[in-house]
Amino acid sequence: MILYAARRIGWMIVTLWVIITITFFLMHAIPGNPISNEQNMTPAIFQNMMHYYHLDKPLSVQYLDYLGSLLTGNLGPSFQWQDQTVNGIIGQGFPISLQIGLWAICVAFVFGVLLGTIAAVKQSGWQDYTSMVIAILGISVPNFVLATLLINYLGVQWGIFPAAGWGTPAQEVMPVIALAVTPTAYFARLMRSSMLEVLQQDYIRTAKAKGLPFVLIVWKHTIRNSILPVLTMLGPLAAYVLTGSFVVEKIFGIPGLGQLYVSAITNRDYPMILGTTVFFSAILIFILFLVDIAYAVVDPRIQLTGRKA
Amino acid sequence: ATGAKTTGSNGSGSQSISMDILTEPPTLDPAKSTDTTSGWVIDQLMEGLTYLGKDNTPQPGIAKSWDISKDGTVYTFHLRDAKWTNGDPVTADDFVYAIKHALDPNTGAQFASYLYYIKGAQAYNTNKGSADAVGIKAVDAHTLQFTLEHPTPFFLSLTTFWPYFPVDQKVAKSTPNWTAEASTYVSDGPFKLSQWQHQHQLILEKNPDYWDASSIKLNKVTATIVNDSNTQYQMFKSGQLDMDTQLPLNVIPNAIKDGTAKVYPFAGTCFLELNTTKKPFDNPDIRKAFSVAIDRQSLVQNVTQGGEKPAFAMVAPGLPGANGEFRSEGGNLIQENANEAKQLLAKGLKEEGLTQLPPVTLDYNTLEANQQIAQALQQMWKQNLGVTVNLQNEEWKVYLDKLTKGNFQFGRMGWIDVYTDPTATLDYFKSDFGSNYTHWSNPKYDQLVTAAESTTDTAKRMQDMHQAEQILMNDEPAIPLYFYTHVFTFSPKLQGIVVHPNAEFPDIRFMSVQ
Amino acid sequence: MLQIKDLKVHFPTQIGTVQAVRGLDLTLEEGKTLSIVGESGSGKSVAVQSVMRLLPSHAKISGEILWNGKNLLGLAEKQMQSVRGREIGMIFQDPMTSLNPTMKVGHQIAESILQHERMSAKKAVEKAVELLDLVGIPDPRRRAASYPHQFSGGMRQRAVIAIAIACSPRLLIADEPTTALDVTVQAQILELLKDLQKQMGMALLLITHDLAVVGEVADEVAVMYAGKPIEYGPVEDVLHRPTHPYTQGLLRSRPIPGSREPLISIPGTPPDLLNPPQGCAFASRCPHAMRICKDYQPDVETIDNKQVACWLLHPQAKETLGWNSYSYKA
Amino acid sequence: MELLQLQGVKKHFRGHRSLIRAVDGVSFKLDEGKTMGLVGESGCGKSTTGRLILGLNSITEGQITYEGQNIHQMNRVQARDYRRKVQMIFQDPYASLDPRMKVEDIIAEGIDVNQLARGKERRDRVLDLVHRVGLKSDHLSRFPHEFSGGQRQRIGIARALAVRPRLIIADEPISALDVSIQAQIMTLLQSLQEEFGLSYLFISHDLTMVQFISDTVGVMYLGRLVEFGDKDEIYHNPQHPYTQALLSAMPTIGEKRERIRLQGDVPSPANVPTGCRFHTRCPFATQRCREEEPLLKGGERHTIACHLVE
Amino acid sequence: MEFSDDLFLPLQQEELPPETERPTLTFWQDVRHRFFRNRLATVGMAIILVLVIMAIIGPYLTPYSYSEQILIQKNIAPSGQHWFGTDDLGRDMFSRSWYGARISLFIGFMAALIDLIIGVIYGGISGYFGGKVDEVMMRIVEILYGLPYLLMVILLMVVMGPGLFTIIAAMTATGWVNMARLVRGQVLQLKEQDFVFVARSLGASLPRILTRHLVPNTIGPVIVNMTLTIPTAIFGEAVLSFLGLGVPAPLASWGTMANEGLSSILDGDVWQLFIPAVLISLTMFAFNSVGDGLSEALDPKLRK
Ligand SMILES: Nc1ncnc2c1ncn2[C@@H]1O[C@H](COP(=O)(O)OP(=O)(O)OP(=O)(O)O)[C@@H](O)[C@H]1O
Ligand SMILES: Nc1ncnc2c1ncn2[C@@H]1O[C@H](COP(=O)(O)OP(=O)(O)OP(=O)(O)O)[C@@H](O)[C@H]1O
Ligand SMILES: [Mg+2]
Ligand SMILES: [Mg+2]
Repeated sequence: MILYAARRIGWMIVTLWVIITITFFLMHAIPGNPISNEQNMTPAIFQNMMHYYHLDKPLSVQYLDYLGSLLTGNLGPSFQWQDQTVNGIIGQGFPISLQIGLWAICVAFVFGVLLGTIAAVKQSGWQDYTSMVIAILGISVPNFVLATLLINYLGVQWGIFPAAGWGTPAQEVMPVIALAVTPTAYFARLMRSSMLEVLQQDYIRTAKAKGLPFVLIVWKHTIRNSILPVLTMLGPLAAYVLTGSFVVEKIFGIPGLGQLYVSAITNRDYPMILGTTVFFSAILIFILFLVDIAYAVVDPRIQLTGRKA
Repeated sequence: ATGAKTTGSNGSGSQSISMDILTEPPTLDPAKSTDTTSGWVIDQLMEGLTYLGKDNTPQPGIAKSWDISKDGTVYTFHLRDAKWTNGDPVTADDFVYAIKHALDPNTGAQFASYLYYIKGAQAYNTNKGSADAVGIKAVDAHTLQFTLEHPTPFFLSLTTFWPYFPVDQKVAKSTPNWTAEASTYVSDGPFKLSQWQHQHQLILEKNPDYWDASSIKLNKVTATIVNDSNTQYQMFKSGQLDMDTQLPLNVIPNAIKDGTAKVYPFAGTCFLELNTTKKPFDNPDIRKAFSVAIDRQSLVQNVTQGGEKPAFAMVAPGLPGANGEFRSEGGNLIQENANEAKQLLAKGLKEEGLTQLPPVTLDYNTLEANQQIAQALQQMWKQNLGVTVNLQNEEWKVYLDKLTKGNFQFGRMGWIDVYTDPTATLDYFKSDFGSNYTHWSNPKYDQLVTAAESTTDTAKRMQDMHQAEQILMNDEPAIPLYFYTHVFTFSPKLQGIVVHPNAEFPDIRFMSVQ
Repeated sequence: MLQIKDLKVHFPTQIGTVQAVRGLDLTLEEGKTLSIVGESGSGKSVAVQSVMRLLPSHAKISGEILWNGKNLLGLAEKQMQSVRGREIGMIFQDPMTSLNPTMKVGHQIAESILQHERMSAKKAVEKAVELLDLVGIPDPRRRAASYPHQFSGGMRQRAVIAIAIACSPRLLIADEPTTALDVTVQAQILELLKDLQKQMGMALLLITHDLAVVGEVADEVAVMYAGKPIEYGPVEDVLHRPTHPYTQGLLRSRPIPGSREPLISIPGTPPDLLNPPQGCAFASRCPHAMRICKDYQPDVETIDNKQVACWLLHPQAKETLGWNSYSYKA
Repeated sequence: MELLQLQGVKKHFRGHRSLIRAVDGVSFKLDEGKTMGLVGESGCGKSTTGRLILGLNSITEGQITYEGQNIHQMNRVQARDYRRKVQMIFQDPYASLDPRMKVEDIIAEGIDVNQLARGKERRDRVLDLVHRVGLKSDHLSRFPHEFSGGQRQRIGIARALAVRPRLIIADEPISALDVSIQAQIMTLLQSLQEEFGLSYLFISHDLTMVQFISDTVGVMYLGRLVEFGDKDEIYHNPQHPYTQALLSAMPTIGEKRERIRLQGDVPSPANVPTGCRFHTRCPFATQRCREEEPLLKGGERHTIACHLVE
Repeated sequence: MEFSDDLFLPLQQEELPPETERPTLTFWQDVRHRFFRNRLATVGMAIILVLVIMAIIGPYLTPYSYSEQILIQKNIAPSGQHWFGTDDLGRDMFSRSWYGARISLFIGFMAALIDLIIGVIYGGISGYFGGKVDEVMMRIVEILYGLPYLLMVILLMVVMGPGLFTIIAAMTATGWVNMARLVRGQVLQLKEQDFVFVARSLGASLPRILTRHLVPNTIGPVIVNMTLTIPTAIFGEAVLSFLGLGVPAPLASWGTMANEGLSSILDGDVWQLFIPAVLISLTMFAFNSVGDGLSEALDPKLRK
């Protein structure tokens, strides 16, 4: 187990390094630089600014400097938010994205599993059709449209929740809904199909033969066994949701990391691009690792080499 | 929608408002800030020698009075007993420190160029001179003296502009990063920064130590950062905001019509930049043909719809002229005429030895509004000139890169005057101006604008500037489309609304809650 | 104790109705062993699963299944739950898949006990350990805390048996309990079942297609073909003196240990249960088929203690063919 | 004539932090036109042995020779020929048929791969095979899922026969089938042997069938042969306690015999006991058995690996 | 009961009714049969068909072009003249919608096709070889997951210029990764199957094994994934256009239309939002339900 974790972490570092390297050269390859704007810019001032941001050094030196400071955990200053550090910005933005994301994932997980279970247990019944139509609708409505509709109806017209903004629990409700709908739908569909498969398994028949009531069978025997595919999805989805959704954050005016990531790129805020990329990739890889561990917890047959015993 | 009011103002009489400033201010450091949002925040927090009054003219600020030498090159300001929010007195040295700091090449301040009017400033900033040679001097704690390169008639206007603001040098020296957080931010203006949750909101509170505190009504201003015009509108409608500073395009016409929204001039022009070094726009006739083929009225009425004014010249309305307003003195310099357009095009083509104009490409940075304008223009040219214009949108920085490198035929640009003088616009087309992407160069024009910048004779300089604009519009390296406006809606309880033509948002120093 | 009367099970499917069981009559007495044999797909599993009412809900079941006088087919689901596991236990064919892979074995046994008996969870696990010991799993305490995949095939099958007998049922239904296992383990399991039966005095309903197994454990045997029993009676009478040509064919399909005689297989394939033949289902493969077999279903006749459904037993057949007491010589 | 010989063949799989000794030193030989039965408990390495002969896995140690030629030292042409000559019938007929191929293409795969025939000739060969294994020509355009277990097994046999092999490794060809179909398949295998002089390695745990079809029999336990010899010798004169236990467990319709009950379970091949690997379950185990591994010894017709039989 | 004696005469083979053969279904017939039994899937299929047909003929059903602006006719609600109303610039939304359908559907299909090709090859190789090759190839996949997508899109836009093909390239730049992971998983399982061993034992070459055995057997999940890729790409284009990186004007896609229509909810011209949104949703719905249907119809486990 420790060996396994060590190996994974080793790979993780290599992967991250490659990601950083590619990103570093990629961002320098695209046109535009962090300094440029439409304001008056004389060559001399441009030089001053390039010098100030150390952009006048050769790329290779900048690259090595960056790796050096990264080793000390310093992601550097932001070019775009000039008085702030990337560490500071991520430190402020991430907890917010995380908070909404965690809620969204929890909501999606609970409702997705519930919907999927109902659909599978009542296969081909009206409950099945209803759940699946809901699930497919959930996937089908673009989330910027959904977010707009939520704001307009729940927020403005009916005044149930604050239209947008951040700070109070009530303001989290609609973004969480907007963010959770798609994962909910995915979970529901996955849950349904894997649940259907599990319900056909012999051990379900064994459980019935013991005289257990059906509800108990579903609860104790099927859910755990059918949750694996959901876990598989959970990894990438969680990474996506936790790191902040640009669209949802922008529309609801939430100061999360998703928006910052996009604006870092559009502003060519080099340290910020690298910082967020490293951070996101690390989270993603780490979540994939957690999911693998979760597998082993849920299914005792799985050893942490990824092979079924 | 009562339950929805969470961050909105808490009831009447409390003199607190909430508004949306769209983006996180990139920096609140007066030396380094270059954008209108940061500029607006700094303007509320800090005060320079003068501030812009309700009538958009400089009013005594930290300087209670000033003397100008005869030749107009030496300005001596007499400071009042003002205090920083930390209790330190505001001294002439604070100004000297701030300006020299901004000019220091190692600061990398882009707006240092706006300080070049001061003697020796450019030399210092470009590593050619020393800091000591810069023409700014603290005669004593309350007397500050500027020596200029040449007479600069709008110098007083410049002193309302943040590169000229003082900083508390004690703080700046001990805490170099003092502008990063509310806790370390020290200001001398009508408001103080009481809270700054990055990317989320800034809370400005009345500065009780401000010299003119009694005239400031608002106690608290919550400036949230929600960068989506639809959302902002919804928040305004649900009462979370007391004003909407960026109305969605499609609600503007009705809002203007029913009076809920008001239109304010915004000293800026939207124009098309023509690359005069590339075919076909190296030909003035073709340039002109494209210009007169546009139906600007239809553009602002049907497309932009924000109460913008069609632009038949380059300098925006609202700027002072010889006696009244520069724009109305200058009048329209472009006559739209589809027939003339065709003739001009034919003439231009002939000069080029062509019978038909090959398709040209109009670039613009990706934004829905720009896209709409581009599409409308595309159709107008097709109809009135019979030319095919391809549209190409680029991400903002890519677009800038293209402009800088000259890889374009023509493209969209907008220019906002940072200070209230026509030169703020006319400067743009001087051959040595940093962002003149047209590469148009006209010695006569350069000379006229330079002269206007360095003479104190108002009549003369206005005349020069009108003449310069005439030249510009004759040659049309840029096709003006419309003059910007601000369309704001305010909660009816707000009073004392003043919108400066060069500011992004209303000036809250004059505002109060009923 | 258990009496099945004219049981019919139909499955409506997209391409037609599968008549899986087409009229089954069986009786099982206290403490006895009844074995059902027959070709794959002849309806054995379906028949016993309808006793437990474990068939999918779309199955159409008719007839009567009397358990100590009450008709199981008429019971409410709740009452049925108290029969399952407590009064009737069931062992399934495949030990590899009959256990929940993510639940500890001891827990799976205890679950059944908890459902039917008032007992604390701790005590139930205690009892599960005892049961594992009873079915012959070494080191039962440790094993109770293991997961199924840590068990070998034989151990898993024992665990399944432990679940089935957890509440000391009066009847144990075992659906091919040893097919998936190899001989040595198979022998152990069969022996275990016999031991348990003796100890607990329960009746055993054993499904298999291995006639040799039947010979070893059963008191009575029913041979099924295409959803019907075609020969039913005491083991000796059926296996040593088979009457029905199908039973005979089955017995001849197995080599006699040591003999080199070529096997005689039954030609052809079983009928399609979607539209079973009008007459005797075996007619097309029967070496002695008569014209009547094609069109009429044979009646059940009683000969030597057993019931056989075959036209050959009809008096007219004897006359016409001059056939007399056709019998299999081992 | 000797067709196939295995000498000290071992196959160890690298498991998760352990070495699985699936096959751990197996030696035997098989003559042309004869059938060898291979029996043993589940997981003792029977299938792996079959796979090794086919060359589907590399061997860890030892050698396999076919007609005197080491199969791992063959050149391309020889290897190709060998792949053709040795075929396998798989344990699970369904899993061994590609569910998305038509029966015709499944049977003809060997012909196509080895470019043995084309067009009409290919078709004729397939038809011939199909009839020979008792299927009909209109089955050819169907897919495996439309067949019963017995029919699928026949398709597998037809496929193996398509390339005209000389040795067929039948890995539990009947265990998935029911009794009456089993007899059909066994009869088919026998008649093919008579007609083509095929050799079989018949892997099964059905001792009765092995006795019925084999000439020689090998008994495997935990990766090793513990007894090998002529069928009659093994069945009537079993020497190894494991063989004895196995045979006594054979269910019979007739008389009831006394069974030898073995203790415990088969140890895992990842954790092979020292000494005689059977000693943990052997009722007669001595100290020597626990320490010293017995070798296969005995005469031409019967060899045993047991310290008790000296 | 008495029977006539000749009934007891031996039955001749000829007298037996000819063996009734079950109507034999080929694999695809079987799939089709099972697919169309699924009501939701059938509805989805019908919707896709209608959408495709309308994408082809829709623009010709009105006299208005998708690009012509009639500024005086802007923001007209759906009516007999403009069936889907007009947009902010007075363009006919009906014409635009079906023109957009061409673009959106084209993007969807192309993205799916390219994903399919790259994903299947990459995943197939990774899964088949396993071990170190697999490990490295999967790390590459992780790297692709980690790289800032927007940056790549901008680079693509710069290198290729904005346009349809750039968008497709952007959609596929990392889109194939999911397909590759899926195929890899399938192949990892499949290659241990006996029929692959059989093919190997017959001496089949690697390309043959890949193309004849492995790839066809992953087709079920692959098709299902494709049906999800298509709407995802359509959706992705919408998100790109939300970031201002969509198709160049005046071309319209559903994504750009929905984005442009977003604020119409504020001034009551809601059709400008709802029409493209409903079209996107409908497409997503259709493809998803078809995907579900196919996954059930193609699942070999449900087929006996
Ligand atoms: N749920 C079902 N739907 C449709 N047909 C079914 C269903 N379950 C069983 N059958 C059919 O009923 C018939 C009898 O099946 P059953 O499982 O009872 O056979 P069996 O005698 O137990 O065979 P085996 O020895 O292979 O277990 C078979 O033809 C089978 O295909
Ligand atoms: N590829 C492999 N990797 C690791 N272990 C393997 C592999 N293949 C087989 N084994 C192990 O080798 C041992 C022997 O397996 P094999 O399939 O040869 O047994 P068998 O005698 O054929 O059993 P059965 O009668 O169940 O078919 C088993 O423990 C199995 O788990
Ligand atoms: Mg069965
Ligand atoms: Mg095997």
